[in-house]
Amino acid sequence: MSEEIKLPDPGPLKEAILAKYPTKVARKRKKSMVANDPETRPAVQANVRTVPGLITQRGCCYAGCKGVVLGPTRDIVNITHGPIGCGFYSWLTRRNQTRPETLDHENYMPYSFSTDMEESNVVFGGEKKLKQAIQEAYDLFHPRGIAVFATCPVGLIGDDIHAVCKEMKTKFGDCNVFAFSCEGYKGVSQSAGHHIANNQLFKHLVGNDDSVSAGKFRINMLGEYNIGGDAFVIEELLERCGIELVATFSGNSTLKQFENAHTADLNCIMCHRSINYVAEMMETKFGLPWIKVNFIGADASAKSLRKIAQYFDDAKLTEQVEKVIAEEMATVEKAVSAIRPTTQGKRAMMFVGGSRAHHYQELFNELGMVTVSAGYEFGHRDDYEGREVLPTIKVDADSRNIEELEVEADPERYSPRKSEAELAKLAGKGLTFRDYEGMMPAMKTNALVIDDISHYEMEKLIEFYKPAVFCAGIKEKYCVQKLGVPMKQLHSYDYSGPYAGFKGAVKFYQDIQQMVANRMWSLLKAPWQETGPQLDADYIG
Amino acid sequence: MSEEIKLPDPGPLKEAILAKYPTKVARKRKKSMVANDPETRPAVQANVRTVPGLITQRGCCYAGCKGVVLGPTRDIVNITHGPIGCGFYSWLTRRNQTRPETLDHENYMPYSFSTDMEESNVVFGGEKKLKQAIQEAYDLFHPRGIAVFATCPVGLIGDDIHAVCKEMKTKFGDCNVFAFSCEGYKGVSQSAGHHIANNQLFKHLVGNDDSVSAGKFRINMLGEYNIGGDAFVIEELLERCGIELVATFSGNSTLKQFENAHTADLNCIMCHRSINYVAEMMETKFGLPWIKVNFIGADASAKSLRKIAQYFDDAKLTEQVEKVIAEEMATVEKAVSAIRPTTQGKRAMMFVGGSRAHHYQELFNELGMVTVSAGYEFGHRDDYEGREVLPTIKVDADSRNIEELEVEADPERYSPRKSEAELAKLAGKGLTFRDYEGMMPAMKTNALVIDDISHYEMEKLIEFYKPAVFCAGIKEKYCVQKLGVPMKQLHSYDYSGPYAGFKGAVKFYQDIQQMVANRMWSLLKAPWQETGPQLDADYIG
Amino acid sequence: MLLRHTTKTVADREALTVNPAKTCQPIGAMYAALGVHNCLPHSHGSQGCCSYHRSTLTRHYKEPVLAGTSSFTEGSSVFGGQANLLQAIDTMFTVYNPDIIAIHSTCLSETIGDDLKQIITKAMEDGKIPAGKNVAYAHTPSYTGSHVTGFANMCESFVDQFAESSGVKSKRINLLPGWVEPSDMRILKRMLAEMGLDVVMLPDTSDVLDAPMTGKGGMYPAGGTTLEQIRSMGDSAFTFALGDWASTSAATKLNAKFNIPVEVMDLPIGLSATDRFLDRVRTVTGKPVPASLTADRGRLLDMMTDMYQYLYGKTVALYGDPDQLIPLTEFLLDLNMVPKFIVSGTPGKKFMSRMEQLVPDSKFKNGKCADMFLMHQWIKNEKVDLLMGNTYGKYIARDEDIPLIRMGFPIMDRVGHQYFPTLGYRGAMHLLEKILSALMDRKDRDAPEESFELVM
Amino acid sequence: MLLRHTTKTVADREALTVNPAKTCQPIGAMYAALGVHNCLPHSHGSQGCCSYHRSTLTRHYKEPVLAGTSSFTEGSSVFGGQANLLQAIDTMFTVYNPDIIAIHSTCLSETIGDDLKQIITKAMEDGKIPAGKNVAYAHTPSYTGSHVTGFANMCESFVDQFAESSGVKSKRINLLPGWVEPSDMRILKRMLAEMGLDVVMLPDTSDVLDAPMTGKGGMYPAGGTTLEQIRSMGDSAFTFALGDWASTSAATKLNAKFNIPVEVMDLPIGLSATDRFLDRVRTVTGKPVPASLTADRGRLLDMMTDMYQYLYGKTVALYGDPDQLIPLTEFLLDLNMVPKFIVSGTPGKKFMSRMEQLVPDSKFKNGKCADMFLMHQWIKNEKVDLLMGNTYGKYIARDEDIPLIRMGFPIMDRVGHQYFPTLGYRGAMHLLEKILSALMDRKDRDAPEESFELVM
Repeated sequence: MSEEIKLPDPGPLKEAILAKYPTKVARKRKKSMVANDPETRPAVQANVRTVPGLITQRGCCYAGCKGVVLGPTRDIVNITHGPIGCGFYSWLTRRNQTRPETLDHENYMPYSFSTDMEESNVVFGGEKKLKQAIQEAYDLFHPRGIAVFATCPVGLIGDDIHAVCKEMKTKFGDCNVFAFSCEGYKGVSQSAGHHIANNQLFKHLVGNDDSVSAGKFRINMLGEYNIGGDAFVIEELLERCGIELVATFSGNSTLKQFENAHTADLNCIMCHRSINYVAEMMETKFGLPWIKVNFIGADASAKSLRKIAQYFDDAKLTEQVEKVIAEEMATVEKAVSAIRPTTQGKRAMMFVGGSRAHHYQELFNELGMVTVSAGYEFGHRDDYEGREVLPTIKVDADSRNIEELEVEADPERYSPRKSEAELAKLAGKGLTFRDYEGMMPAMKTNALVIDDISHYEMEKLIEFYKPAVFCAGIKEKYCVQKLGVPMKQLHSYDYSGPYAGFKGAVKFYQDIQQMVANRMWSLLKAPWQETGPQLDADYIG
Repeated sequence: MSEEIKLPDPGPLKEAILAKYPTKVARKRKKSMVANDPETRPAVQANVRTVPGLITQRGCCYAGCKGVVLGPTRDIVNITHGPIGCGFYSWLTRRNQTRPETLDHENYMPYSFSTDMEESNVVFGGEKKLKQAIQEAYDLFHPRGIAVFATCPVGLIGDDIHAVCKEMKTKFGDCNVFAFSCEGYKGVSQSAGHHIANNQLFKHLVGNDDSVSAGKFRINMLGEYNIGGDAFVIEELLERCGIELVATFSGNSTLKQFENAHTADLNCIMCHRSINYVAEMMETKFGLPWIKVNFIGADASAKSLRKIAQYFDDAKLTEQVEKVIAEEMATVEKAVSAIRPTTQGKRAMMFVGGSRAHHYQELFNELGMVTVSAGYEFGHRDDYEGREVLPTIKVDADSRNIEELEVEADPERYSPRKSEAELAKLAGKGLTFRDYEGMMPAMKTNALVIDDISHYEMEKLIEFYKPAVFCAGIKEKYCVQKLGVPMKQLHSYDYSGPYAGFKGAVKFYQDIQQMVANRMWSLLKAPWQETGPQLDADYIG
Repeated sequence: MLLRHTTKTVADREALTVNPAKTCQPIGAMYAALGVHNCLPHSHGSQGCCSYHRSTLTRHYKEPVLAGTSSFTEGSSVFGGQANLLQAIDTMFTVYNPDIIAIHSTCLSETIGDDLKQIITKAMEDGKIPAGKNVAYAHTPSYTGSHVTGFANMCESFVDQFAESSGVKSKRINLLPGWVEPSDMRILKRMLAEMGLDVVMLPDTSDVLDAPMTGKGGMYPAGGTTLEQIRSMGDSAFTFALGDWASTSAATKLNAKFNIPVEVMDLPIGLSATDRFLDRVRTVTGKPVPASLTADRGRLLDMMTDMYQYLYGKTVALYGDPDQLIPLTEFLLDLNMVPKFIVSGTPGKKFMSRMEQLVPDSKFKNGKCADMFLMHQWIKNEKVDLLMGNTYGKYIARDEDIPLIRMGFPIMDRVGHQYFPTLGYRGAMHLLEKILSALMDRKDRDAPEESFELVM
Repeated sequence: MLLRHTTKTVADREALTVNPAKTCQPIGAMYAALGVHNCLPHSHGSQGCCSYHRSTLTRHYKEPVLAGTSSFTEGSSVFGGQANLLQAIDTMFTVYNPDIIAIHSTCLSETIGDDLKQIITKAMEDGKIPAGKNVAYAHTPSYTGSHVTGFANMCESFVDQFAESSGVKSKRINLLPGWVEPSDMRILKRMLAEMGLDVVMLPDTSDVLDAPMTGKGGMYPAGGTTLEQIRSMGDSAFTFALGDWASTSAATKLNAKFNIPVEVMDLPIGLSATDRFLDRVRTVTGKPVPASLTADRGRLLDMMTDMYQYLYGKTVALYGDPDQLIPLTEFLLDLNMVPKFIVSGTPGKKFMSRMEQLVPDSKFKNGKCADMFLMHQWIKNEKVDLLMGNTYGKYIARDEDIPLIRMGFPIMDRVGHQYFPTLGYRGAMHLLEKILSALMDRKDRDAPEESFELVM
């Protein structure tokens, strides 16, 4: 689509931006700003420290762990161990929807739990208060699981939160209690928190329940957090196809799903960045392989469903999948043809997350819009350039501090779902395993790829590209709009959605149309600002 | 109650008021302002023309007819024939509640119907448009009854609305169509409209249905308009006592009730002023006597129930009535003893309607409050002094223009419910028929009785008496409050109520308590208005 | 259902108005007269007119509304109302001491053909009008036009009867604000004051119908256009007339008598209409629009762009007066909303032509039988997201489960309109806040638990 | 039920806070710094702090909220944040060119003991602070006090670090407005301007966090207290400090350094608190309260008396910050309402003593475990008619079917608080309108058809 449009060389823009920076800063930022070549995929510096003071989109390790990965699970009491702020800010702010089985089933997501650490706890240690808080939570709610999340001071004062949790777990007997050492300063972004979350999920939950349900085609969906109900759309699609969803990590999930996830036969990864670790570990320990999927975009959704069918290699499944796709695409095509005339050829930019800035290009493509620049907030090089660069990534001090679990095949439970021969055969048919191509191959030549964009760069880019729609997060929302450019949040979807699957695609098209057709943007100037100072003061003067 | 309190001589106040008026006006108003003597009941000039320009509470004939009497009947389509205003202003503004039998039963009360007379209708006559409007109403709704109300221009231009209605009634066959010549200029207040309404109800509806229901003690309640649900309270009380309510004129009523009303055995009159005509006519034509009742005030309610029981002279009924009274009075007494300490000895004034300014004194008495001054908006002398003055009232031109129906005993259906002997016996026991004592006997010596109070008089009275609560209507509401005096509307109850019966009494006590205890009235002055100009400008000056 | 007899099927009606979207002339004349300082309105007709008008205005403002009536009887209806009016004038000046009595007629006095001018002349001759006191009069037959016409007629009478030419032209601007709330009058004055203009506004009900509670009472609140100000209008340099229906006739009169140029404009409701108004004031007077107003505009626009998603495509049914409905419709369009059904009982052909231009795909009607019953029937056929209009809409709102934004006249069941304007940019922000609250409250109410939103 | 695990039985909690009614210091410091002209706030800690604070403030204001972070890594946490902060200062001045950088600390930098003053001195020595540029700093450990404390600390720092004595006393009044909205800052300035006073207000977020949409962007909006103004505060004649929690420390500092007399007062929320404030301003300055403000007062009182019956005896649960809750409770009492349950996560003993005095029969708690969970449990035991507090109350509101008046911080699901004040008489009218709407909408909703009221 939009093949005819050629993008300008971003070189001068890049130079202009860098010229403003102190030398050291310019030197560093230069490597994170790359004119795309979809063939050669030049290296994009990523997952490195943000320059202090540069005004970044990024959050912290705690946000990635408690906020992103563990947030969407409804039946765990998540206690933030620290001063009140972290627990407060991560309270219900990510729009992870959840749907308890019945009105009586657990749902702790609307709650915020915190030890509200005070000065004395910092001075004398917070373990006692943490223990007491866990006890109070247990007494109040009798949950199946209690998780503890460390905030910055916890690591520094040396609270052994894992020991506390272990003690309480043993004491309770009927409640899993576990902790995450996800102090905010760890790593360079939320990404470290994802990794830590993956590790603890794997250590404390995955594999706890070996019971196998009756479904024929049993998969897990990884890296789908049910923002705005995305996971519901995918759940419904899979069900119509006859594919059983064993566990989602972690949209609309329960503790039980994690415990049972290893019994599935395939891990499908939506957000590679946040969740590939647990997929890797599950494959190593239990033998189920993973593939990259993407349910953002109608074409991408169809492709993803076909990939799953291909994996299971079952005629009936394939037939059903095709039937579902055909049904859905009819509606999608109708919507596209109605809306595309108003969006065709317009420019989009997106700077967000660790996979969304890639996935959402699919949707803009379907609207005939061109992504002129994009980048991640907390991606790694492989998210830009593809997993083949993994071996060449230099592990720096910040990443080295994040634990890499040593995982081995489970002596009893390891069972490769496909033989090496089968996998090779599938690969021959184009179904690649353990692979992710990154955002760059899908982008145009000369599209400007920027990792960890700064506020300054964002302003300059908008001035240069004058996009029709700019995508990022809440912090950027009104900065961009104040420049007269409609802004779409791709973390929260601006409280709209779902955007996943075919139905979500249509919803997204509609939402973008509303932004482009919104007549308010034509009212920016008052008449006296349009016409300047001339007056026709006929009567008074 | 409050026997110890003596009221000041209002003579000087009256003189001060009259001094302000032009001589002719003073001469006229003097006769309408009377210091009460409950024994001698000095004559109060009433039901006479308002002095133009004096600013009166009064409305017009149309308001009394369409607004007051016919308004509360839910299954008649009431078409105002005239310019749009009259129909608009009388649309839902009187708080007559109604309770259709089911969700499917008729209720036209939330609607306003008008011929919206235009200039051409005034010039060329409005009969054609009226006929068309009746037809459209019939086609749209197929109601049981359509009533037409004349506004000022109708009489002047000579539209024969009665002929139009007769024609349409004949045409439809299944719909009673009748008209009211209630042009606004007739009479001197709403009172003329009541009379006209009574006449037409009697002519067109009363007596149409002779079927007799099974109840043993069958009465009508007249002059109860179900403001704020008063009639519901009374209905429930009567039902608990085992008394059957055949018809109410006209709160919560239907056309059918009016048609059947003459089969009852007793007419109980609440608002003597607005409804005594139809009671008189029913007695003459059908033989059922009337008594005055009052369900405003707990004692008055008890008294009224006892009167009804006395009339039927049935031991079981009497027993049941006493049981109900005893039950209700327990709650009432509890409320009174809780609230009276905050109200005891405080002053009330009320200028409203044609019976309320009397009835509500009951409730204030029960709170230990003293009515220092009162008067009606559209009462007649008998409403002040008692019906014995009727023969002495001079019928002036304005009253003479209101039709007095010639009614005779129905040759077939007249049936005196009690023999003269029985009536005499009951009278001997204190049950008086066809009688109303008026407001004056119940009021204190020197209480100032004022008919058709003017705005000026109201201001002067408030200045003189400084009442704790002033009662009148919506037009006076904020005039009074702007003087710093809490004001209670006794037409609309300030959108509260019900105030009838025992439950209503308690509600009224509570509402008055809220007015008296309302701390806002203590905040009238800003601190800088309290302390005057002195400053302690220690720092700046 | 409260309005259980309202059916989906729309039948043509020619004679029966059901649930009107207008009322009659005299109440408008009374409202206009309240906007003149120390003026006592007087209704020349039956007592009921005066009582109804005072009651309705009182319910709308929750303020004292004082006015006299000629208290017609059957006799006066036959022999004419002169005697009553003469006595009324005498009584009112004696007892209530107004500076001005502003008389309006009624259907009754118009039908019998009372000549107000002649009666007032007689009153003067009879010495019933004290020195320095004045009587104005307007003919306001209830059977033509609507309440808006009565307002316009009274305004026209004031300028016709009091405005004078001193021979020296001033730089003053006449502002005819139209039938708007005291809060709106206040914001109009404030905007033009910010532009540094010398303005006389007629009428001005601010500080009259939003008067403070003092516990002291008094017949005549502090506000209102003074007689001196009205007199000076004949010397003014220009007249801005806001609202075609409410203000054109007074403006035309000023033009005819004093040759004052006139611009009739939409009421400045919403962004675009306010833009046009201020820009025209700018070009006429040569005074720049100050930064403070441009900033208010930017704040309104900011609020709009921040919240557009809750507005986009939402459908609205509105009813009321043309002067309000036209700019309101335009504002809703600026908000990306869809004004779908629009009715006004007030006649006037321009309504249809303006609406055809603004919302060609919507249903709209004014004048005869353009009533709330019709609008409700349209809604029965196609539900809307929002209702905007006076208090009577609450019955439809409840039956059809549609949120109601109270706007227009009368509003009898809520307060705020006296105090918080809907005119100008600030007024538009108030209005927008109300619209957003209504729509977002509904969204919150109807959301399933799983998609109940913390952030919106 | 959204909050399905909230039980009626209240158990003592000592360690677990559930659904907090406060957040941490740094966000208050960031908000305060945004109220200084051309000032860029800076968070000395992990990136998450800055991101969370910016996000929360952005959601509340729907405006750009820019701030830097020291982007602590594990290394900085071990070796100290000096290097990060030095680079941040250099980068921010170079790239974003603020007049002032206002640094606040975090739990992290406080735990490791970073000495901000020393680092800034080093920055100056290293030439990282361009001539004419300034750096302010405040220690705001997240583990003491609450967001309000952070606001107070930043304010104190500004006056401590910038206010000067020129040797010549002025007649200027220092006004510390406390943590209030831009709209409130605006009305405070307006009220004192109406009194004819020369005032410097610190901070001032009007024209910063309610900035107009222009399409032109820009890092620093027009508003904010200028450095020059802050400097001048040392010469002022008097300091009014509004809100004990938010403003006492800055006022005390001004007193200590410059011997400026101080009056710490309640925020002027509601009639009585505004009365006290204006009257004290009057007696201190000798300037009479102008008629315009007295009239506003009268209008508020008029609205109150007109509508008292919908308010009388209605029970309210409220949560938020002590500076707001105390005068709000008093206002509710003036409205004849019953503030029944009151919680604040912000500690401070005065809260309990003030509440004991105002509402001895109510339940109230602040500080440790005084959270929304507790308040909700109280409500489960005894339902109230109204909830007042920030957006998080909507979950309780929905579960318990209680209308919610949004007030306090953060409000993330509605707009209006930026634009429409709750302070002063006008603000009280806004607030009262909201309360009335909520209660009356409910009355309309719940009325049986037969008692559905047209007039209210």
